[in-house]
Amino acid sequence: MDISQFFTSADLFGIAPEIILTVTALSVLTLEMLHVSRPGIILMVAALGLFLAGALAINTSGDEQILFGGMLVLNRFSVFFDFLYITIGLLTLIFSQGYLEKRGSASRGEYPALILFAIIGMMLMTRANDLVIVFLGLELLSLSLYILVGFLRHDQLSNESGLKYLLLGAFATGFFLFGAALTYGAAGTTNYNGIVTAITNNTILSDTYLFLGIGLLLIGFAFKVALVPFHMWSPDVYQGAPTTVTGFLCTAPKAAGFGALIILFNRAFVDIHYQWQDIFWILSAMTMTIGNISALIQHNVKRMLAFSSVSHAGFLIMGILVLNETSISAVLFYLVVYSVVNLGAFAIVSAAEQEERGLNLKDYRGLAAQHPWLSAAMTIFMLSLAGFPPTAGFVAKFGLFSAAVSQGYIGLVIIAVLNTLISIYYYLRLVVNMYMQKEESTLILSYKMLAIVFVGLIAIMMIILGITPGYLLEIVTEAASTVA
Amino acid sequence: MVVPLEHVIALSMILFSIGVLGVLFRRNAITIFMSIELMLNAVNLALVGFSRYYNSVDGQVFVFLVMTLAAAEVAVGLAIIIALYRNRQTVNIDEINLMKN
Amino acid sequence: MFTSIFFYFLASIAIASAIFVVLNRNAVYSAIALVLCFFSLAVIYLLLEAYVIAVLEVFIYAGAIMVLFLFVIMLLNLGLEDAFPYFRHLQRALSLFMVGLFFVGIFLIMFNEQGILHQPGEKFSAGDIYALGEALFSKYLLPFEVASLLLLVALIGTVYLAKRKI
Amino acid sequence: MITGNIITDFCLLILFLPLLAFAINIFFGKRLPRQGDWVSVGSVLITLILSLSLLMNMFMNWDANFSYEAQFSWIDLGAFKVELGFWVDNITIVMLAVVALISSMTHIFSLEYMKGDIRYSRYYAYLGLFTFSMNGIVLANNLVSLYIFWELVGVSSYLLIAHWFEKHSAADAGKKAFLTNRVGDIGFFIGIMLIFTAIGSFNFQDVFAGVSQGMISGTLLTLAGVGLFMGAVGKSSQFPLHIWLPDAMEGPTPVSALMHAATMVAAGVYLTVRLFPLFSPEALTIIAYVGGFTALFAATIAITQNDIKKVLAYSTVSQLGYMILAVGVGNYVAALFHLLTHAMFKACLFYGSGSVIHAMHHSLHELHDHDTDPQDMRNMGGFKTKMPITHWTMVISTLAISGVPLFSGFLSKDAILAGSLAFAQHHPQHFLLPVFGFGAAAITAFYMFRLIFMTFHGEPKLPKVFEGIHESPKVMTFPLMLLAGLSFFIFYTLPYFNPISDHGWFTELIKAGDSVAPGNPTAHEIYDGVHHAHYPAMALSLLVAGLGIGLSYLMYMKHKFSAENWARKMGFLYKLSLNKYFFDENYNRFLYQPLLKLSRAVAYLDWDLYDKYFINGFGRVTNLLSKITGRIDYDGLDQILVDGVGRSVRRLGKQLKQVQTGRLQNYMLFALVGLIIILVIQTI
Repeated sequence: MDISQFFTSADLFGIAPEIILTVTALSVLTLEMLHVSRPGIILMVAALGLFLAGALAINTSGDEQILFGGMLVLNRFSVFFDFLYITIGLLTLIFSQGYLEKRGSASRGEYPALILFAIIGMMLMTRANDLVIVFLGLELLSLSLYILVGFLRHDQLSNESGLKYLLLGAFATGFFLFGAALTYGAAGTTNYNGIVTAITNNTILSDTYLFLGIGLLLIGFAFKVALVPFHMWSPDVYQGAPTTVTGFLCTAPKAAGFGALIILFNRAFVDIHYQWQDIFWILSAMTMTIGNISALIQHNVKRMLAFSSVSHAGFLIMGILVLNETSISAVLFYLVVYSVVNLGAFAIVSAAEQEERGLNLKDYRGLAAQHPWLSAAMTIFMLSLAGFPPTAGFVAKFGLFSAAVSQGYIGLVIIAVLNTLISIYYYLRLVVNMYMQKEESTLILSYKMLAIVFVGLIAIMMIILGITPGYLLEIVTEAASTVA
Repeated sequence: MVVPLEHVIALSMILFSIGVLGVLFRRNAITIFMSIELMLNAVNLALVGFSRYYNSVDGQVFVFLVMTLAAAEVAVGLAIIIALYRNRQTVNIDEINLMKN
Repeated sequence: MFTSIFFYFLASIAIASAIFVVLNRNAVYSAIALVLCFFSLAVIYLLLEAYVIAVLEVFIYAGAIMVLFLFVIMLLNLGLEDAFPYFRHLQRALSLFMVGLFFVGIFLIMFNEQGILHQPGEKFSAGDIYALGEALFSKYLLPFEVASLLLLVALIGTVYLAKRKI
Repeated sequence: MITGNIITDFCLLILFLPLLAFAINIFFGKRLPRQGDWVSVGSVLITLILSLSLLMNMFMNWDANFSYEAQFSWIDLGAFKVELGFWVDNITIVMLAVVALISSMTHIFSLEYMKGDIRYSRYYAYLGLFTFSMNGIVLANNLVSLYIFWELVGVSSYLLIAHWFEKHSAADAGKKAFLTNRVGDIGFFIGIMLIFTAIGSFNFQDVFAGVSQGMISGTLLTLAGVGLFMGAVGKSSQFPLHIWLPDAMEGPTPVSALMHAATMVAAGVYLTVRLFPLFSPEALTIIAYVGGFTALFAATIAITQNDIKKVLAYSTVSQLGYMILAVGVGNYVAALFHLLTHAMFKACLFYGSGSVIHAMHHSLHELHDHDTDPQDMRNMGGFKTKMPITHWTMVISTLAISGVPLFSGFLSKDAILAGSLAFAQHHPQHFLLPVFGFGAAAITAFYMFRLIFMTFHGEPKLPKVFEGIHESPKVMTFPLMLLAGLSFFIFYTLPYFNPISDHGWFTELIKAGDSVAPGNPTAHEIYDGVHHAHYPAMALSLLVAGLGIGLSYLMYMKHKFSAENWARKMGFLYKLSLNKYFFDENYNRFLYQPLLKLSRAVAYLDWDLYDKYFINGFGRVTNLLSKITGRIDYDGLDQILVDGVGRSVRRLGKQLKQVQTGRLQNYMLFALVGLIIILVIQTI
């Protein structure tokens, strides 16, 4: 047996970012063990690892590379996602500074380590060219998240969220695995290229297996990215999780889930994608509508953002419904904007959160008078989420809608536009509470300077991207062109 | 002589459905967990059946990985259950609902 | 002939014990029934000539995972589940109905298309430790390594969450 | 002579100077001397100079076909490309001048009016944002940037209307304006998307070219046109989305003037004028009817209002209806003409009312009277002697709005009425349109003079308050005089001096273009029709204006008829009008409340409905079923033998307490149902 068929030094270079991140995570844990656990040091080490991983990831972004005998595929698409994850991870770590202490738990090295592991899992998901790798990446991500959600060991809400997320996640994993098994049964292989070959050559064992397999795989993803009616865990889990983790939870897995879905349907099932368009249509319409309408009546900011993120998943599914180069690049753009904005918003929420306060919309009354800059940033985030010009959110929504319109999904786009209208209402409710209420705010915001600097940077970036989106658009178009 | 592939898959599906039923039926978080294990085992059975049919090792490697996952998930799950039990003195899923609209 | 009869026999044991797991009120009995189910599955794997998997099934599931379950059940000193309150029957009825629908549906789709059954080949060469080992360290090297990360995460999480004092 | 790149530079400056002022004031306003008002005033005055020089340039060129376009690429996704840019022609230049003029007047007027406001610098910042977005709409050369600035106008109007958000009514009015506008914007967006799907470009010129090539036609074109028009319905406050404009009076009065005269509401008319070539005949008919009906409908409401600003608000709605009507009948140059003249006299009227309210306010303040409404005309009367400048300027602009010869309104209104008359002559089935127009003209003359008589003439109703009334300071009267001056016909007919013909620089420089949509008459045909209808229309409009003024004079000056008596006689109609035809109430009952209920219902689905109603309600019905399943639950034997009946009783008691929420297994069940539905759909 010739081992070089499966493993060469090139493969090792290919997964260098993952290796670096693993080493970083282990060093963080070692530092924790040695009681060198000053938060600043740990953050620095983790950030260093993330930067290094990013540098190595860009280093590998030449032509398309196939690693480990077809297990991984590296291209601009996967590199784009690598960067997205690294950015999300870095921002989460920065915004988490001081949060755990505030919630009565010591700052622990496990926290950054688990985030790093989650990033590895996500990277694998979008680099995968094999169902086995997607499965492992997904589980690595999910396991880390279960622990992160339940990270406040002495907080009942956090425990409960952890358990709910774990049980539902495991339930979904069961469906996902059954789907993977049936797909394997249908095609005789778990490799995407193999599946494509089997479908085009019609050497499928039985169409039924394939059909059930795709359906169940889809359900597994639908759980992870919270599509209606598989979304019901998300408000509960988002509410109970530590707020900084919630920020991570509503951005990273969504990005990875959609990235993996795009690859799956654009590579493995590309020939039968059209059969599933009705399902995507329905999922999209239901998800955005129910997510938005439920968000309307929330009073808890975290729950509101949870339902809002459900509705955003509905918009994103439009991109997978259309699935051409334009729509994929629109999805990528949307994901960047959505992730960064949500992280910023949750950073502000986590700064405002206190014992028994700071999570209700009413608590934000009159905040603008006390913290004009933070409120301005929050306003920009909300406008961006609502898709309001001239923020980046508008460009994102616009690109997605026009991609759908150009393929003739006018009905769906009308639903989407109506939903955007509804969403304005609840996003602006927070803004109105901050600006247009007389009451003196009694919230005492606790934050680190670094976090505030980054919140400001995100806000400025959203405006700049809304006015001149060209640079990011170029990147996403290039990334999308490698898979489309 | 071995049984036809479809019979193995049928058994796997039956076990899977029973597992789903258990998840929906039980009130005790631990037994819910056990039902999830049952679902995973059903998947394993299907994978082994397919592997046998195709005369390839891929399915079995998959099983191997699923087992790893099952072990890991159980460990984390039980740890969360223990943490919860410490704070709440219950593992009854009906009582674990502080969060609702 | 003998193997197929043996298969159906084991299958019925597996199903029966699985039903027992789901319906029994006592968590300890459930766990033991589950072990029985796993054992019968292990034997089915043997019949399918997947020897390594059969052994792993016993070692990991029956040996490690179920022991862990029993251990936690004992630790938490769980009694019987409470009597089911009246209204939960509806959830149950509905669940039963839905799962039944799911099951019957899948069954129908799966077998309506072709009456033919796929008979596996007589010889199976991939069930032994050599084949599996070789695959794990060549083609599946990366998944194997990632699996180790999975276990590492589980380790970290378990220690962090369950240790009384950290 | 200004050409080429210099125009681009001018446009960029005109566009971004107010934005700069906004940025400076929002962030540093409070720390600057005088709270930064000079930044805003300075920047807007520069834009005024720039746009006036463009206007002068237009006069010097005297070229009716002048057109200039500059663009750059904004979004480039390969297949999907959006280019932004400016399109400058004579229409743009006139609009820029109007916006800059009214905006500068508002800035100056506010110096005194808003003095001492707690959010003084923020107010000026928002004014800058408003001006910026309006200029953006005017300069846009494509649908996307038009839409973006369209939304920005919505936001800034929200901010300005809700400026005094401590008042609940102001905050609500802001919200209402914003949300109502969004309803129109949906149609607008859908229209844009329809056009993009068919033609593949957002650029106006490309779109017109595409329409003329027949890339989009028939029903689809009509739908797209109606969709685009819906945006105008929202912004220009046409029936049935007119509800927000009167409430928007809650904002500071200078803002009302800005919004009603030159920016916000003009945007909708400007949009229909700009996009006129692509409207199909059916769409134009709809537009004409909406406009005509709004003109009459709003006028009938204005008759009974007692709040001085409400009267002006409904008169704005009505006048906007005129403009839309003009677009609908194809005479869109007249619409633009009326937009121009209306901007001047309506701004003057608003500043005048602001001046009156300002005076009332101060007088009441000195009397420590906080209960009397300073905006209610029933508390005024006889201010003529105390506020001569305000009085005379308002009289001039009232004469203009009523369509009296020698004033600007006469010319533009006459052109519109002639257009509708000509249209009805060609299409007798649409005889209602001129009826709407002339009816509204009569009523307008009536209620505008009612306003003048009630405010400035007769006996003072509250002598004590009357004592304290003073003429407003120069900063406030200067804009009044300037705008009143601009209400004379002469500024619009130069270089000619014929007071009864609208022939002048405007009609010479702004020529109607042909519609590119199939089935519409050419510009020449429309012009001919209007020309023929000119004198009959003039005679009629003079007659109805005279009627309205005369009736008003008799009723409110001479008291020959008692207004109260009439109101009593027409009880039902009076009530309808006074309560604005109950539109708000009905919208609340039939639109807003159901939506709220729907959202609650959906939220219920997530937790309560399932637990509470589904389980409990159905629980009773399916008691039997549940008993059966209870038996096979576990140890059937155990249950029957040991527990028997006792358990069933206990169960019932527990059930009542068991209404819990947040259950995991409900979620899972829902997911399972979803899965089954997906599989079923996919199998079928």
